[in-house]
Amino acid sequence: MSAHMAGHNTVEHTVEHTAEHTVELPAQSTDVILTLRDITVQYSGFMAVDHVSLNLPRGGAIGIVGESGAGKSTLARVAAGLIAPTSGQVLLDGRVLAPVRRTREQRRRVQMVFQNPDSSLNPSHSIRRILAEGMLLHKTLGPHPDAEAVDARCRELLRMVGLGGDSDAIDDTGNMTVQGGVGASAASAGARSASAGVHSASAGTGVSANTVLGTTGSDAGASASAAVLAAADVSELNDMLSRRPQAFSGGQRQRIAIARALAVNPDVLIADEPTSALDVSVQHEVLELLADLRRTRGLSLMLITHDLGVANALCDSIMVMRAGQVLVHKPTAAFFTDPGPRYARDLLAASRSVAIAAPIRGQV
Amino acid sequence: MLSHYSLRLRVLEHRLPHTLIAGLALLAAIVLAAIIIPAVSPYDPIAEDIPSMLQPPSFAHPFGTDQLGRDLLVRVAAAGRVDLALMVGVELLPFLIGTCAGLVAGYYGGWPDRIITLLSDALIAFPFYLLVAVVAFVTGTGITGIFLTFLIMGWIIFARTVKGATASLAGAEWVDSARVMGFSDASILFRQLLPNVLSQAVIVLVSDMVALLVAIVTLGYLGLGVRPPTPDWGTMIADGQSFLATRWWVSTLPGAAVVLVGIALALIGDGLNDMRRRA
Amino acid sequence: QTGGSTTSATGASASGDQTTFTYARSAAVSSLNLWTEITSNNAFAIDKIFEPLVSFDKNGKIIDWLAKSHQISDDGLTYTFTLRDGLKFSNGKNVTAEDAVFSLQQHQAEKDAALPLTADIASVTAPDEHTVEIKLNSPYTPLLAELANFSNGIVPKDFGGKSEADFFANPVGTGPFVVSKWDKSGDLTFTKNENYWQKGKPGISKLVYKLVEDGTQAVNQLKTGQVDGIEDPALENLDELENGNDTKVETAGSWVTHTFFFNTADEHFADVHVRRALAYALNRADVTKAVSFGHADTAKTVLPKAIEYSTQDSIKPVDNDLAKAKEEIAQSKYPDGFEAKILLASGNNAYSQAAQLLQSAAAKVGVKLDIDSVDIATFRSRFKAFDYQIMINSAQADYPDADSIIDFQADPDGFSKSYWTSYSNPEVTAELKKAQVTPDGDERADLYEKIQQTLADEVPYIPLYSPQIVKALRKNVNGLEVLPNNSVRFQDVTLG
Amino acid sequence: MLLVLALVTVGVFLIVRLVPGDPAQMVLGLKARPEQIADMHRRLGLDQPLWRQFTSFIATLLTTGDTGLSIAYNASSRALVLSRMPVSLWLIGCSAVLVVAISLPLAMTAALHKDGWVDQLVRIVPTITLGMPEFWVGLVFVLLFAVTLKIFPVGGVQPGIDGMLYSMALPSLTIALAQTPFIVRSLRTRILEVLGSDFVVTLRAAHLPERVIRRHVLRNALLPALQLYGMKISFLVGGTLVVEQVFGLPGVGSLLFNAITARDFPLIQAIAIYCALGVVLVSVVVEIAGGLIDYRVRGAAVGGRNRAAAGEWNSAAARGAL
Amino acid sequence: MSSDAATTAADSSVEANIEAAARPDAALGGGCTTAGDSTDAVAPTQSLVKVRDLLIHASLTGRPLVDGVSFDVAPGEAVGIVGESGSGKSLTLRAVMGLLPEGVTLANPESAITIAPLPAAAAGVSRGAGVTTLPAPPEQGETAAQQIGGVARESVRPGASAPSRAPRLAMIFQDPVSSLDPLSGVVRQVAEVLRYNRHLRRREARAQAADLLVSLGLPESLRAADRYPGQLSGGQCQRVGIAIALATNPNILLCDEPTTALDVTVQLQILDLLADLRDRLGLTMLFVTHNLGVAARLCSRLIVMQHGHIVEAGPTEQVLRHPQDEYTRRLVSAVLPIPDAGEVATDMRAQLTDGARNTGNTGNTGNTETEA
Ligand SMILES: Nc1ncnc2c1ncn2[C@@H]1O[C@H](COP(=O)(O)OP(=O)(O)OP(=O)(O)O)[C@@H](O)[C@H]1O
Ligand SMILES: Nc1ncnc2c1ncn2[C@@H]1O[C@H](COP(=O)(O)OP(=O)(O)OP(=O)(O)O)[C@@H](O)[C@H]1O
Ligand SMILES: [Mg+2]
Ligand SMILES: [Mg+2]
Repeated sequence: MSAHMAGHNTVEHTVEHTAEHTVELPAQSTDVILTLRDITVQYSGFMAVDHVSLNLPRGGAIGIVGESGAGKSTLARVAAGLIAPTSGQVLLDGRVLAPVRRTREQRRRVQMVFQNPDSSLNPSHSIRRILAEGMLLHKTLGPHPDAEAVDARCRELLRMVGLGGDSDAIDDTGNMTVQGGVGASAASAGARSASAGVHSASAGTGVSANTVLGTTGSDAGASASAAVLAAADVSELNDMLSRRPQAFSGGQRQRIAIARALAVNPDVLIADEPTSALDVSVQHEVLELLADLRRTRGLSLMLITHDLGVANALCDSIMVMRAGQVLVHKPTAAFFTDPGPRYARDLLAASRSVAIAAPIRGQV
Repeated sequence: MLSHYSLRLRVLEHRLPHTLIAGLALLAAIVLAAIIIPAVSPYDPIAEDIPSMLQPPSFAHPFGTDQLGRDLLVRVAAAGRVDLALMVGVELLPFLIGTCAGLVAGYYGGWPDRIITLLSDALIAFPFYLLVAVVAFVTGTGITGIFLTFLIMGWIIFARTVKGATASLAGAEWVDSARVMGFSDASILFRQLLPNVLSQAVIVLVSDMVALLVAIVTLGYLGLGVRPPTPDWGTMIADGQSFLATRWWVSTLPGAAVVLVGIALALIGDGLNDMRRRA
Repeated sequence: QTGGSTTSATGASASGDQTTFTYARSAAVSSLNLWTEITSNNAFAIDKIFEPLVSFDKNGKIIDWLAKSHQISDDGLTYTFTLRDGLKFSNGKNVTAEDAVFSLQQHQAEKDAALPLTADIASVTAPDEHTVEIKLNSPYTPLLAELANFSNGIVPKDFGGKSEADFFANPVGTGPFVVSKWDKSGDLTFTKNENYWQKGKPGISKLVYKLVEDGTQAVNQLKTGQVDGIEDPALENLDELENGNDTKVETAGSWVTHTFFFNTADEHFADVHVRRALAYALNRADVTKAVSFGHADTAKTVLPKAIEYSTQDSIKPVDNDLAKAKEEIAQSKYPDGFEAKILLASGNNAYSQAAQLLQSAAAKVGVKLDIDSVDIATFRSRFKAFDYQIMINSAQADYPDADSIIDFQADPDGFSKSYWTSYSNPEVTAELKKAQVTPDGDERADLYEKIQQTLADEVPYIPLYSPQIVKALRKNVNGLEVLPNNSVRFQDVTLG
Repeated sequence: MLLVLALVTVGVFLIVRLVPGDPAQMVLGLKARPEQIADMHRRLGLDQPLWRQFTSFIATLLTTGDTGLSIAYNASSRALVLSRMPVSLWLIGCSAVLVVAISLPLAMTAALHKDGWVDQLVRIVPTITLGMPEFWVGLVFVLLFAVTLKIFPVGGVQPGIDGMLYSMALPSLTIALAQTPFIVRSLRTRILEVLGSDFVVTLRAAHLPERVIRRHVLRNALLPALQLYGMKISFLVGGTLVVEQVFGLPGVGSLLFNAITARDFPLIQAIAIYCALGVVLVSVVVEIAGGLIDYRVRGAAVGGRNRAAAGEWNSAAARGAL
Repeated sequence: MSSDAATTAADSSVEANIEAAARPDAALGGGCTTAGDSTDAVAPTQSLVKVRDLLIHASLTGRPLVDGVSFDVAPGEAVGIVGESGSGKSLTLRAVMGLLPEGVTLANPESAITIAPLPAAAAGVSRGAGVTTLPAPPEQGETAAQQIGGVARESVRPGASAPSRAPRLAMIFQDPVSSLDPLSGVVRQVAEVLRYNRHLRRREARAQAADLLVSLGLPESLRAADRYPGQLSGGQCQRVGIAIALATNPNILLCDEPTTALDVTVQLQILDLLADLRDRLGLTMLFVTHNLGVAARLCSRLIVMQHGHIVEAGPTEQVLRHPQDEYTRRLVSAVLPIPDAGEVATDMRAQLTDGARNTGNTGNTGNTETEA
């Protein structure tokens, strides 16, 4: 059998299937924030998710990979409380959650970001409304926040996800808030956040890229011009807040979706292929953002993807799913050293063969 | 700020399809005529003047006169007030009910959907004129009957449209986002989904208004419409239809008014549709 | 070109014969039972099949029909009819006096009789094969006119041996036509009665009653020759048809008066001044003009001109005088006016126009009238339950005698209580009863004149107009006799 | 679907009895005496309590399929309906065919010349007929084509199939004109959508002749229009009254109207039940036709639901296949 | 020839490519070399597709979408166009195809695109002239090639398709499912294209369509029962798309992100299939993608676009190894690496190691593995 035909081997399936049931989960620990316990989801007899268990450590990140139809999204939806599993439980901080009817507080703590930037924001609401709704519902700004407080928080969120114009590192008061991550990320974030979006002049991109590259990791502190910049920034952000999702590019929308999730200060973020609809450079920015959030806010992440490169970049451990089952769940390093089952190996091989060889990248 | 403003204007201009503008202009002209003509005309729309009955259009009576010698121009205009108001008033409640029913059916599916579908199927299978007649007979002819009839039948089309639109949106990721966020179903239905399906419902509303107007006119023809002496296009057309061959103006001119409203509404509907697709 | 035979499909395809007459009617024939039916859709089919002993002509004058002569005894108690010679039923059997006796007795016995004989009949006998004798207990002048009614047609004795239901499903009579095809919700086709007693008649071999419900459609079918005649052309189309290239109209005086009826049991309309005020405020000539297009006479009395003793030309009506109207309302219990409703059957254009005219007339004396238009069935229930204030309807004579209308409209003890107006004036009632037993002549004329004037003065109803009886025909139709009861005689018709 | 029938049956039974007015009164006429009317009530069973009337009606309906004797016509109501049915069926059938014959080419031409003058014409002209009541259009047709030009009969029904077609020309055109605007618009919009979809580019890139591409486009555009069309036809069943009147056609519509006027309960019930049956048939046919066009809606015909589920299934199949 | 044999052969040829792909070098240059082999006879200066100063703007706003793009494609060459979303890649490609969408205007329709007549030598390469002149393919691929090419030869009606010298273009699209008519069976769709492009009779076309699909790796069962696109997976649909393109008998194959919507594993299969076809049929290819790795695998030359301009062009290896333009550099750096065994954390995770990651306990994520 040729390599790419491996997936059709039904014998393999059966073996894996029986093996799966015997998997023992490591003992619960207080460090685990979200637990999926023996989740099964059936759609009219069809097993979309088949006895899957996992523990998401506090502040940790699990990458769930697998081919299309493997049941990744279904699992994520169970975790987010969107669908009730046929059997199994979801635990948050060791407490069992009701399948779909979660309390408002439980809802707040587990947020989800979806794959498709075109459909992940309500097209008829302004960005302000999209961001503020959650805050008002969960009263994260107190019971009756005034409009300006809400706006300020919205602007802060936009800046947090890198939508703050060229001065994205400056908050309303002129203080630096977000550390420049990898230069390329901040640079393109800047390029993208201008209202012209993707189509801003290439010259501008170059400049900001250079600027940010130059200041990467440095602590520039508040400068005299910061206040001026801040004022311009506020009006630009306000303008952005009044626009509708259609007025943003895919990458921007995906950031807004993340900002919406962050607005309610969640502890767990489930991201279902948040970058697969974006092109490489934009994908990079979104991943930077997620990495940054993990680092700065201790957010726990459940990242669904079918791209091993993405999982590698962001996650501590990688879980491969196939036909509703977990094939393998390993720490990232271990996975790339020895992916384990046949399918995981095929996946890795395929990913490698369409990726650019490391030597080339090394020379950039 | 100024530049902002002019930018918005330009966007507006750009966005409004010319069909919409033409339709709105036409409708505005009709509404204005309906308001102004009876106010300035020397004739009373309901006072008879037998000696001048059935005169052809002339300078004194641009639209001619009817069987009771009333000036048709002022009657057509006055009827416009009645019929346009009726058209809007009668559509309102079915629109609300149908939209809500459609939202619920589309969002939940399952038994709410099945009940609403069954009900609408049964109503469609119920001969329309039987319903019209029964209602008219119970309430007596006139506005109440018209109102009730179209309340019973009118919601269906909105329910179906909105249901389809909602069902196709209900799977959208932003709806799931709202659920994950912890919003209640009611809030998702009315604050999240409704604004998105409303435009489609409104487009249907506009085109359904033409159908409604024609239906009201047809009721007039069947003698079940607006009660005399209230001027109404339907009864006017119906009254004149028997001498269409000899005194064409009596029924043709009110007919033309209906056609004009139909064109205006159709243009508006088209324009709204264009706008929706562009957005 | 013969419309009925070449353009009309019903005619052309049947057998290629040249003499089919297609008659457009607005309602189908649902029953042919001559005793229980009254509505014109059935009556004017029944009268083509069955014929009475006496009948009436175009002017409403009584003529001998199956009887070749009749005699009334001087005391007015004995009526003797002599049958024509050689009378045959359509099945070829001879008609005898026994058949006539059977028919009249059956009619008397029929408990669902729609137009029962009101005379106090002592006996109906057949002294010999050709003679029929009716004896009364008390004189009753309208009897002869009543007998002229289609419901006193002659059927074979014992229904020729069939059951009543079977007989009327496939009736046999002496009339000029025989039913050949009958769709109870559609067309009725007659063929000529080969045994008809008027030799050589009818001139057409086939008569089709074609159901055309819509008036405008009927007019257009006539124009293109799809039908040869229309039973009830709308008055507004008459000009057009009269002056058309291929069409013409035939008229006769009518027995109908369209009328506003006041419910005198209603507190407002119990007041004669209110009624007079409205009558004075209304201009009946205008109403006539607006609805009849020159084909009706303004009615000044309830008795149509075409019926003997009508005082149409001499009566002093309460009509069209606004000053007097205002005086009357001032004298009434409602000098400042009041609100009331006009009950109306929907779908009748002329009534709707008339109601609007009364509405604006009433407004001039401060009475606010609303038009309450309801469907015909509701309408009938409502007025039979006296649930109305004013209604518009027609008063129609069933047979050519003044009593036919007056009795029905002015007798508070009759079952309709003066046509549901509850109007009661003992004087009128007495005169009415007297007129019934008074032989025709001046005395009867005086009585009816008095009654009519009283009714005109006290206005239990406002008679509006009496439309002509009109039939629209193709130009090539000759010999159609239009009768004042809205029926026609086809036996003399030829298609030129 | 059976549920729909049941609902209509019950609904009609109750609703006609809500109406004021008395069938006996209508049959017996003005001069009827109270005892005559009471007698007739007894014969018709109208003196019974409502539930008794209902159960006996349902019992006869279910056991014999009969709907009772018409009060006004004194004949079997079923026979009456059936005798009127052919004309209505012809009328609906002819207009349905005409609607298709007019809509398809118009919508296609308009969509292919988007914003051209043909398109503008197709968008504007039907809106004119949209605002015209059927009875008025019918009248004008009669005056023009029958009375003046003498091309078609004024009304009524001519014998034979050709005669029937000939008689149906104007009435069905009248109905078609009232319906085509909706269908054309829906179809045109949908065709435009489909024309913009990816697979059309594939077909173009594959050098297929334009007419073949059009066939694909049309097929893809057809389903929503078909469903709308089905709904319009459903409304037409039992809703041809006005056209029947204007053209003097002896169809079910005018029978129904007379029955209502006469409060002829058995006949009204019979007509309503047969019409509902017709509507149910129409919707089954539409679903079958939809299934022929789009395999994804197949199998929904019997249950009458699960259309969305079919779509789900489809995507599930797509994912599960390889 | 038995169809089973054909399938096996096609599969094994793809398999061979996968093996080759496992070598990093082959991934970059392999495709290029193979293509070079087959076009040796053609003077490299001679271009088949010549794009000069392509100028496309939005009809409504006049905004330039593709602005002065020029490049050449030599016969038998595979050229990749890469760039971010919205940079005008698709428009360029569709301009070459001559199928610009509504709403955009080509400023210079006469001069912008020139498709040269096939050079005499290359005519042999073109499949229109018949498969016999194909440079001898590797043995194991022969059946497949004949199967695919044989369609043309066996079925040409006399006189109907005299080999034309104007090259034929075909196109494959990004979204495999939506680029097929959802309401027609896939065999039917392919058959239709065969019928109208090769003037076949219906039944013949159907049989050959099924052959073609099976030879491209679709299940045998299609011969008996047609399936709708919705009933096939994305990868299968993409094969159908390729079959449709091949059925038109093309010389030039334009690919618009044909693998973007697919799973990695399936993506690889399709890429290999395309490489295989390119080699056997000597197709000239223009390959649009935003994935550098994908482009690198298939193309000998790369064109990098941004905002409607070409910012950089050159041989694949050069562009990737020594990107000159800033944007190209960013693009290259944005590609996420798949670590080799032993190499683990890179940029982002490296950062995480200093930060929040310390709080997490990797051990607790569980280390479960099921061995096959
Ligand atoms: N509502 C549903 N009804 C029936 N089947 C469903 C439903 N949702 C998902 N499925 C099926 O369940 C399986 C798993 O679907 P899921 O969306 O979880 O896969 P995935 O791994 O997220 O795939 P992808 O990468 O394509 O998003 C698929 O075979 C899918 O067809
Ligand atoms: N029909 C059209 N009308 C107007 N503008 C268009 C049209 N098609 C594309 N554009 C615009 O042209 C630009 C280039 O589009 P194109 O599709 O060529 O980009 P691309 O490089 O293929 O992007 P992607 O990777 O997202 O497919 C985009 O800004 C797009 O919005
Ligand atoms: Mg998924
Ligand atoms: Mg593209």
